[in-house]
Amino acid sequence: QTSLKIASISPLSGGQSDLGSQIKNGAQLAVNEYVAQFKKLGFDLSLTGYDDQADPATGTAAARKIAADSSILAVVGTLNSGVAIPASAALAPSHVAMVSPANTANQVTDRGLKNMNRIVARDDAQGPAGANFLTGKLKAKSVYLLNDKTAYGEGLVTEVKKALLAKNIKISGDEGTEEKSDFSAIIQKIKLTKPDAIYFGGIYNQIGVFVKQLREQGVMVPLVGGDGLDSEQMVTIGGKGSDNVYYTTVAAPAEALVALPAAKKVADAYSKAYGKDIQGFGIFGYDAAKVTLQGVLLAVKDNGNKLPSREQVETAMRKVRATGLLSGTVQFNSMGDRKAAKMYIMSINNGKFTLDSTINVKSAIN
Amino acid sequence: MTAAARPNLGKPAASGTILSIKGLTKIFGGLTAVNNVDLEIPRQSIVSVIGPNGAGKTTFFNMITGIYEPSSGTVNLDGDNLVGLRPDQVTAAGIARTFQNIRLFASMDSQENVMVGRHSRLKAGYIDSLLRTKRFHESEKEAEDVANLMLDFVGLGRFRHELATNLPYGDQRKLEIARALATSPKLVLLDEPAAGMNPRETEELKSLIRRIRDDLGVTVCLIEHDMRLVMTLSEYITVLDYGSKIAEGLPHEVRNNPKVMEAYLGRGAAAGEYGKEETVKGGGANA
Amino acid sequence: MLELRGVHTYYGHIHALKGIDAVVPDGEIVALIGGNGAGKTTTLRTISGMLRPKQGSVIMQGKDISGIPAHQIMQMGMSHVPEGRRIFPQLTVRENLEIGAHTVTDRKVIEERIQEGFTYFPRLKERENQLGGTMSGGEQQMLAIARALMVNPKLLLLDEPSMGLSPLFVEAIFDIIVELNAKRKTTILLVEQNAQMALSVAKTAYVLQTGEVKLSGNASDIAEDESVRKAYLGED
Amino acid sequence: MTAIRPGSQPPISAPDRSLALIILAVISSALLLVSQESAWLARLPSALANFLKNPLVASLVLTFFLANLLFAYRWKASLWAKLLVGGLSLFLILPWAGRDNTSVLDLAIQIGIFAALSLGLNIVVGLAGLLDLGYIAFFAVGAYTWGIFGSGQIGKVLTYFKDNSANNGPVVAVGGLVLLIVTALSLRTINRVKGKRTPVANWAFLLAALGLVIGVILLARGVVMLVAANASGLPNGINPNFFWLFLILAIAAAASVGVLIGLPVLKLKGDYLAIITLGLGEVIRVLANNLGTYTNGSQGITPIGSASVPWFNSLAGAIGFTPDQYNLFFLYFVVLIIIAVIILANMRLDRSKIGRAWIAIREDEIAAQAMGVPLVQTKLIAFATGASFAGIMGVIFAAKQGFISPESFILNQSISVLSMVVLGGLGSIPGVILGAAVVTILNISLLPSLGEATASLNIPPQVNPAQLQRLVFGSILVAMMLFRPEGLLPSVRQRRMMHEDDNPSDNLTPQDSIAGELNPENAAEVYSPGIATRADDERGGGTQ
Amino acid sequence: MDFATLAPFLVGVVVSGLVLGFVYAIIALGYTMVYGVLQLINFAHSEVFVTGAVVGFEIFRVLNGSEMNGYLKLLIALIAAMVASGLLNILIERLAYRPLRNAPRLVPLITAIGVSLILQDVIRIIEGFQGRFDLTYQLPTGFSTPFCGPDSTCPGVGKFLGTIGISLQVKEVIVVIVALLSLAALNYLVNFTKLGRAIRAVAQDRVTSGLMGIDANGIISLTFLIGGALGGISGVLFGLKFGTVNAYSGFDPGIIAFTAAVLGGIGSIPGAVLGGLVLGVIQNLIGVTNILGGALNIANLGVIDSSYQRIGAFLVLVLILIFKPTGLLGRSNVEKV
Ligand SMILES: Nc1ncnc2c1ncn2[C@@H]1O[C@H](COP(=O)(O)OP(=O)(O)OP(=O)(O)O)[C@@H](O)[C@H]1O
Ligand SMILES: Nc1ncnc2c1ncn2[C@@H]1O[C@H](COP(=O)(O)OP(=O)(O)OP(=O)(O)O)[C@@H](O)[C@H]1O
Ligand SMILES: CC(C)C[C@H](N)C(=O)O
Ligand SMILES: [Mg+2]
Ligand SMILES: [Mg+2]
Repeated sequence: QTSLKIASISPLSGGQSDLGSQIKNGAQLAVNEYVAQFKKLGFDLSLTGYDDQADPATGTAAARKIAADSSILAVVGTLNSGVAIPASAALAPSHVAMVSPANTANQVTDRGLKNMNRIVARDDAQGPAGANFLTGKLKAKSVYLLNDKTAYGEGLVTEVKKALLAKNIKISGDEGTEEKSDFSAIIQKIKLTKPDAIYFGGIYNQIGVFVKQLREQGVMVPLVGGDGLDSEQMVTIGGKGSDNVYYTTVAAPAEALVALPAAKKVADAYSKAYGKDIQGFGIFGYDAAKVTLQGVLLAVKDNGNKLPSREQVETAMRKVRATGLLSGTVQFNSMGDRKAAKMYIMSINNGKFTLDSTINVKSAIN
Repeated sequence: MTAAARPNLGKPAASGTILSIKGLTKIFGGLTAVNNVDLEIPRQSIVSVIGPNGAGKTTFFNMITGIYEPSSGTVNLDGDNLVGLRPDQVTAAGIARTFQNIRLFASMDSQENVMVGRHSRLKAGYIDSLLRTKRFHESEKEAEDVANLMLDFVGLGRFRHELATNLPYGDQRKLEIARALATSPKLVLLDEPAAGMNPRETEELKSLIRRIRDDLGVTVCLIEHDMRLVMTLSEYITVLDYGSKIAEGLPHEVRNNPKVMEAYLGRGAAAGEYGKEETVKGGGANA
Repeated sequence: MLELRGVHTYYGHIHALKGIDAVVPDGEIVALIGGNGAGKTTTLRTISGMLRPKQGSVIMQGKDISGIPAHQIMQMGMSHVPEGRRIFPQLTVRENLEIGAHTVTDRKVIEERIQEGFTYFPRLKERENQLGGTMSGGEQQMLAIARALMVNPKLLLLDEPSMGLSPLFVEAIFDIIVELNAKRKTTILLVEQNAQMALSVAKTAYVLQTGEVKLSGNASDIAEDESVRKAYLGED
Repeated sequence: MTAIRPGSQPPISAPDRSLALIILAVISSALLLVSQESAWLARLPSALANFLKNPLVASLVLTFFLANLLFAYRWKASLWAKLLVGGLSLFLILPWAGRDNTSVLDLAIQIGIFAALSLGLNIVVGLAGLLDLGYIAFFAVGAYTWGIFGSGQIGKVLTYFKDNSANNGPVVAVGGLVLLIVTALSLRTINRVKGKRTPVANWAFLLAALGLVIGVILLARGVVMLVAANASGLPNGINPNFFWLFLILAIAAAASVGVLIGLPVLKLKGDYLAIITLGLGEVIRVLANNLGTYTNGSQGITPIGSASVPWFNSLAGAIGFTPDQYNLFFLYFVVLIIIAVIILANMRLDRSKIGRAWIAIREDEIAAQAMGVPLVQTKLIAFATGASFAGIMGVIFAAKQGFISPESFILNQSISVLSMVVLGGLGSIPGVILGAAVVTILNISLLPSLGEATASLNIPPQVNPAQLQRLVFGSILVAMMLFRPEGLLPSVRQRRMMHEDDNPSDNLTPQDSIAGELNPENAAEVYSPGIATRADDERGGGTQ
Repeated sequence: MDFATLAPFLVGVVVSGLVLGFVYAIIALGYTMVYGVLQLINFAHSEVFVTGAVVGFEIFRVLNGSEMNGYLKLLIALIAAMVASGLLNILIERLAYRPLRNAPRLVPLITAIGVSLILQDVIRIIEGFQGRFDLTYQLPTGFSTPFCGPDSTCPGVGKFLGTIGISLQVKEVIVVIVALLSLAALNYLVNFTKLGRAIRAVAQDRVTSGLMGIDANGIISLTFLIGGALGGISGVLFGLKFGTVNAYSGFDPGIIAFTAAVLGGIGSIPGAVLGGLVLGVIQNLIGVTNILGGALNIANLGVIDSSYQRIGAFLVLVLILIFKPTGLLGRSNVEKV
């Protein structure tokens, strides 16, 4: 039995470990499903979870370790685009393929790395989708833009802004903040400028606190965000404040899944193994790992059922057509972006998440 | 003080005034600690500043050395105004001092302490130190030589490699003197050098101070409460009280000044108690 | 009042006291003299609990106090004017005095003693609200002594009380010492460089040299001792 | 005077451990090589191979190997044995293991980077006694200096200026130059004016300093604009061989920033300085995050080039390195050289008039000044020297990572470097290097491997070792400090001060709370670098 | 933008800055107390205060269903948090700082950092066992309602404040009142009681205070108890004001609060409060600089927005310290030479 490993990179400690562990756990479930199949081929399949603490330097160090461990053929990860970018660069020379379950920043694949793929839509789709929602359904004529000053949040808002400007919408404000607790100055400004809606590119743990304080100050206009809001915690933190909140997400909500019964099975397995309910990034961690494993299998097959080289896996990954996923079939274009990705617009009201609409995203190139 | 009143030091080359202070004043909040004091220190003399506790003596030194900025007044060292200079610039200009409360560098041994005193005189700079140029080696050697010389001079040669804080109190005072001397000063200010010394040690100190003047040619100005030391050592004495100069003159003049007796020396002090010493061992006989 | 039995004290590995035996009888003034680094200060520190002897014992009024923390020893009626005065620099003169009376609870008594201190040292009254740290050296010395008297100690340890004081005040200090001893029966252990003065007020005296008691006995005898005169009194 | 301790202790006779050293080196090298080389591992019995492959075990093996260098340094052994072990380990075994496992090289470079940072901070904190909590800013300056020019970012900057206001270039440049000269001149006059700083002089000084900064910025901007007008974009940055030049430029840049930050604040004492440096460190990071035109903001800069030396690459190729490993291999040796230079510089400065002046101001600013040590100038030199070490390593970091973003320069990094310095031994060169190595190994090898090794076990997430890194690291920090408060390899000075070489029966050890506590001299004499130059003795306002 | 809109806006900005400042101020007091006696930046204080916040959260959570009066719940939460944080602080001092009393002062600084890291994980683990990470305060009804505001119907003071453009929620008023009360109590304790004098004496010279009959260790423990209790209060106030805490929330406010303590003059109690208020207001003003720039037609100010809040505050700190090197209310540390 030759040992064959895939790895995950995601934050397992620190403030975002909740999302990061979901990715790892989801991936583990997928690996568990495939162990038998690999065993038949003579491989001992396993997953190693690396922690990036949501920090680029730590993520890169993990990537270097992975690069050095020749039994690791591919990587599922990361959560944060800011980490994915340097980590994939560190893996590129060793041809370790990466499949991202969560990274939306354009730069992740725009650099043209051969090893970097993702199964989620890009921010240049997510941004316009958010913008369309703002002007369409919400009929906003003026929007206040906020971001969290990270690669993800700021990148996303840049896209939203571009789209809004193209529609001649008034930008009431556009600023970033790293603050996690106190938003009084920003809220005063919002009260002064009276926008029709707010767009906040960032993550739930910050936006939840923000929106709660916002509502307490009597500002009830809708708030729209990106996939960073995709966590039940958003409601826990924001409480009633998270009503009238909408977000675009790339990780599918349960009701939008193509394979509902399968999803149920995965969800059950997840709660059994980890004592928690599966959420969007758990599902996408699962899917990304499945894509990865199918890519590896393809490479194995191409190599005559022998252990493939990393380069072979890298090539196979780009051309794999992964099926049996919860979010539908995955195929990558030449840049590593998912050819037909979906995006979902969710709304939060009365503390409940409901699917507002689904958007199909087709990649412009092949 | 008039030139005529100045004691003749018998050293023609060394005449003139080295330090000349006019109207020096320091006000702390509402308190005038030093009030309009004038002082001239003859070159190569040993002079003293005395006065009751809190008279402003230490403050006076602090102004001269740039640690406090005077509220008004001038300080001239060989014609250069020192007011406004930083302490290190004053040192470079040629005045070194010791402190009433000993301030040695605790983690350094005696030799290093004294070498720091040489800082401003060393030619080697940053680049020299990095590249270990010839100038660097010369400077280091100079620092070390001067340090050893000064340690020997004050009699601490054997404690060269002893941590400064491990020395007994009296030796720490001597170490401070050595450190001050290493700056090659023209004038050294000693703030209560004999405090904490017993009479015997004070005797040794007395001869050390004389040697500073005689062997090194350094002018000495000291603050002291030990009247035996002051009266036998000083050529000229200035008395401060409540910040103002209340008397000045030769030791015997000051000793018999009623104002000084009342404010400072106390009853019966003048009569002879401190006087007998002077007649026995006056005028640098011990040098 | 106080007895030292074979006290050994170390600083790190420096053996500063090498078996000191001494007795301070009730109501007496005892002088401790010796050259630089002889261990006088160390002896006082060991008595007041600032240092812990490694060997031997310090007995105060029949109780072994070696190893007891300083603050407890002080509460037993001891007071220590430390070397270097150790005024609280950021407390005012009055606060320094009040803190000296930390163990006294009666506010009236405290006030009385402050006033008493002021009569000893009028300068302190003038500067009641000046920060201790900005006082001149001699002024601090006065404050340190006044502070130690705030508790009306049974046993007073004085480490070079005359240091830095003007001649006038040196006399004053010795007057105070004598007065305290006479009027209040305060037992006093006095360390002095000014050995002549110290021996003139003390009844008994100990001469320390490199951590050992070299001589002890009647103060006036010691003042006459040839070697003492030579070594400490600066007479040859 | 017998109580005075002799100046130097007679050397304690320890057995010569040359042989042990070499044997250990051989064993650990063999272990390391075997555990990294999959071909060899494959030949081992699978149980053993699996054991060696366990991340935790692998990490321990690596640690053990690196510890050899420490042994070689510390143990009493003949010089040739020390040199042999040290030399072979650094120049042969480590690169060899790195060929099989680049993360070893990565770790080694990272240790080197942090060692240099610690050495730099050691000058500021350990020697000069200035607590700097924003030290990582200088690292950032170095990293961005190369990051911007060594990547396509410079092209973007030029394009930006070409599109906006390129023709204003000459005006801006001349304006900047004039401002620069005027303010520099006024700064000089202000400095010449004798007299302590009055508020007016303070303002004037501040304005002039501000003018100076603006002048420099304008000048630089003007030059960029001038260049931009004729530029046609640089998609991949400037020629990577400028790397060498930028090593020097980064030193200059970081040192200048050090002086700029230092000038206004070095007059402050103790913790005031600490918090200000912390703040200014954040300022640099936030500026990097906000000045997107130059730094690409939160998106970070990538890819960043690195020099490559053809003959070196062919050498690497010849000994079996793959092309993707060339850069790491190359940087490893560059780091070795830089570290050697930095250590040398450090030792030379330490043992010079400057080093003495640093320690003097650390111990007693007033006395130092009175002995002729110019306070601000001496502190500035410390700041600038420390900064320059960080600056040069910033370049290496940018070249190694190929990516930099403001997130790499957060406050925690400054704190981390500080902990390396204190852990290793304030003021001790070998100490802080060891401190850097220990903390770095813990943070990027041992602690993560703990999580990786237990990844497949089913442990409740709350107590999963992978998530307990802070807890474990924190406990190690606390434990090490409690057991060795003077640091792992204390400086001679420190050791003397803390009586580390005391006889064991000494009752004044720090652990002995009553004796130690109540010993005034212990409290007073222990030097207190950083936080406040004032120790207990001074607070007492009396003699020591 | 005209004056009529700008004025109430600025009032609002300043008032919210002041409320924010009160929270910082109380945290800052915890730093200042400990710093005062040991000259130690107690890096672990941020977790001590988070502990208070967590305890407060638990109290409100447990009492959430009950009929109890909201203010009583608050009182219980405050007391519980004070006790928990105070005891924790004492424990930290005993284990991590006391053995290092005589070590160089950077050494306890590092153990403080270590303790801070340990506590972060411990808090996370404890709450993690109940499946919680971000803890959101469940406040009694009425706490989040407006106390005063432009369109509020509140009577009396609230109405008056509302008319001059101040809008506050009840909980914000609570924050201010609790902060003021603790400040007054602390100031009285430290500056006007015998105990306070002893604390200051120990702060200046531990050994000599022993000679005054003061039990320095006892006083230090007491100071940690008080500092910790203040941390507990500030934790609950933090939870009230911002709504959510987690194990890592302490770091940022901790840094700001320590900055506030330095700005005000470290060691000074009124200084810490003033520093907190000044920082709170300045942060908020810097956050709205772009609006002001717009109103004043100064285009270049437009780039200064919330992302500069923090560093703007630091730059102001630099400016102030250049002119007042010991902080706003810090007594200049006169050193007699
Ligand atoms: N920073 C200060 N603030 C307020 N008053 C001060 C300050 N420094 C000194 N003083 C006061 O000024 C006066 C002069 O002090 P100074 O130290 O010069 O006296 P001195 O003559 O050296 O006395 P001594 O012989 O006791 O050392 C004293 O009364 C002292 O209290
Ligand atoms: N803090 C200390 N650390 C190390 N050694 C010390 C310390 N304090 C004193 N010593 C040493 O202990 C010995 C006794 O010192 P001590 O201070 O008791 O002497 P002393 O008789 O009071 O002298 P002095 O007249 O100078 O005050 C001396 O050798 C001194 O060097
Ligand atoms: C969890 C998500 C907010 C991650 C985000 N989409 C990113 O690319 O960084
Ligand atoms: Mg004086
Ligand atoms: Mg003594």
